[in-house]
Amino acid sequence: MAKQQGTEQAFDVDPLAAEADGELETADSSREAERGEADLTPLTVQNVGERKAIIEALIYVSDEPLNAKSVAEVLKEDPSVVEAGIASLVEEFNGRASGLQLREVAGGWQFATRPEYHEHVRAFLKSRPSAKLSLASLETLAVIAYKQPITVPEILDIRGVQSPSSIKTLLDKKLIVAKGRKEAVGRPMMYGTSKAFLIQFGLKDLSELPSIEDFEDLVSGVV
Amino acid sequence: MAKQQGTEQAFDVDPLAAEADGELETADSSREAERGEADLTPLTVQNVGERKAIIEALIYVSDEPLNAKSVAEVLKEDPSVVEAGIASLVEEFNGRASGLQLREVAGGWQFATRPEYHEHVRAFLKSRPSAKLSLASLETLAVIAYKQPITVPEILDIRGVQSPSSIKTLLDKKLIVAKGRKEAVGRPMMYGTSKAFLIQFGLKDLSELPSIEDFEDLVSGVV
Amino acid sequence: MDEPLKATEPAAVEDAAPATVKVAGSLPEIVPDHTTDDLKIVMGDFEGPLDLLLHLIRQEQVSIYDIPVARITDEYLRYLQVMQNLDMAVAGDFLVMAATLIELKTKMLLPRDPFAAVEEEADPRNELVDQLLEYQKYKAAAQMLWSRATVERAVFKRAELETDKNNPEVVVGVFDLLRVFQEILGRHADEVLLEIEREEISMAEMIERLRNMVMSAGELNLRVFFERARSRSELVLAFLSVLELVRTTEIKLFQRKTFGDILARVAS
Repeated sequence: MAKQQGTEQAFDVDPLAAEADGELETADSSREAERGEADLTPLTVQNVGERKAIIEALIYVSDEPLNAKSVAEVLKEDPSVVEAGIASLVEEFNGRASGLQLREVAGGWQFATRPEYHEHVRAFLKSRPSAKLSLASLETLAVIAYKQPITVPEILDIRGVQSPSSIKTLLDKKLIVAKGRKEAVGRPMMYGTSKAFLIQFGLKDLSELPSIEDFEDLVSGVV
Repeated sequence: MAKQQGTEQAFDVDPLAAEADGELETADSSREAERGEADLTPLTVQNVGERKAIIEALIYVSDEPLNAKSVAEVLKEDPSVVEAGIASLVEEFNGRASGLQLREVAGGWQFATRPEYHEHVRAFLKSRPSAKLSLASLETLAVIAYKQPITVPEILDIRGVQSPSSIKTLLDKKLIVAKGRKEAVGRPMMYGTSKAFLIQFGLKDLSELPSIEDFEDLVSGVV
Repeated sequence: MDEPLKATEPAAVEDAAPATVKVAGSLPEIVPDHTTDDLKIVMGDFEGPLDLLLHLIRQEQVSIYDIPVARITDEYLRYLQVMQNLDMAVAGDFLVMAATLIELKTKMLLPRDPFAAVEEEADPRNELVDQLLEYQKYKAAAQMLWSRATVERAVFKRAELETDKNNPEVVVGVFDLLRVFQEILGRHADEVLLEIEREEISMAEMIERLRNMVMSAGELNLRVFFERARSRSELVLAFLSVLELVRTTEIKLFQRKTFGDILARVAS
């Protein structure tokens, strides 16, 4: 079994190697050897069904419409053979009464949802809870979480920025709430985190927020 | 996590927490409007085949493993009906000798390529196996997975080491998350595994982990 | 469990001559080289003292439930010695375990209390054995995780769709909040440092700086001098110091052309 020096010396997890000998590989030299070996033995396709399956997998992972030529290069096969595979796949896929189609676009093939279900797809995409936070909002949230209750000028001062727009965003997302007014000139509004904030971050109460000490315990070598 | 300031990169807050909560909604006006509209004209599903097709489309477009509950909400149907649809889809999909599988991971369903074609996919994507975890990190992760929620001193004690550096690594990789504080002297922070852990290790949920006692049998036979 | 067990003679070579030491990637083993009296040591790295201890127990082919403490302790110490000889930093973890083992060895040598009831006297090794058994389970579980991750790495998800861009899968936890907060504080810390530096420079020091710059350069472009000022107040000091040295006629100001840069040189 492979042994590694205590800290973060990482090893490459190579499923190829793992399947071959069922062991962890660590030594760089052995890994290099394997890679060389792999290059010597090109990936072959056993039969028509496997070729079709591989084409399907490649179209699925490709971020652009995939054409026969690209597949042929990977499989080291004749493009015409690959084209036949694609045709058979398209026939099978589009013959199903299913939510996905295999369509030709921009000279290549890609999976897409069928247009007749676009309303459901749209409704689904809209329904996903969007708790998106920009880095600016995250910064503001961090300041409020750790310094609450705090006024807007104080937040801007700590962050060293002028724009209070991210405070509005956080209010909209209900992650922060108004917490009364500060007894100071102009009686500015103070803000703190909400119950939704606690739920979102899986905290029972604010005392569960990690402290600088918690963080340092993890960073410093020895506890 | 990206740290560059001023970029428009956005951050999702913990999806697990978001799920538990149902939704944490933004008061985005356009979205409210759309939902209102949708409520007026509910999207109905005509038949079993259509339901299956819609589920397929939704699983495909979802960027995270999708569960029956989320689909049921969009279709305004009973989760059990949706579950039956998923089951039928899984049967159909995994019955094909194809490049794709429909699999359950982290409490939801997701399409993915079949592992047996990884060499071709990798060759196509020109990707190298990415994730690297040292054995020290994996040991720490194993302790946390089986003993969660667990504090740093407890983890170090089991591993017989004093450095918490691998815990920090796992936090950085989002494989573990803070899980509140222990009601003990000093109220130490407790840690547990994240949804990303389930996804990265291909687990439906934590109960899918083999029992730790199984390893006992395994090791005691050695000497 | 998964290492080939090397049948090695239990270290009869306590004070063996300096061994042929080879540090190899993964498999740690101490192999007696029968052609010479030397030991050929192939060193590996261990996750911690428990890992090393388990390895020794396996290598010596002894029972974990009945560890021959003296023998294993000697082996353990010898291993640490090799690590030290190799200039490897022997972590505190390993030294703590060494102390534990030596204490255990001592306890085992002590005669038993003849008056104590047999069952009352617990085996001093129990605690260590429990610890090893517990650790062993997680070590095996780590292997399981490793193979799971290996399989997972052979599975690929679809490429990013346009719709994903609205919902990037970046998870933010409480520690991210803390980290962001610390970064903000860090930005502040930098500013504060500058502030202190600013206040530390005095008029006299500024004059000295100007004097040195003019002397060493022979001819100094005042633009260069002013640009060294790191704050408004330093700039004021810089300006005043120029006026001061001109007043005391230490330097002379001149221009090469109308509206050109103002240069300073030592007044002769």
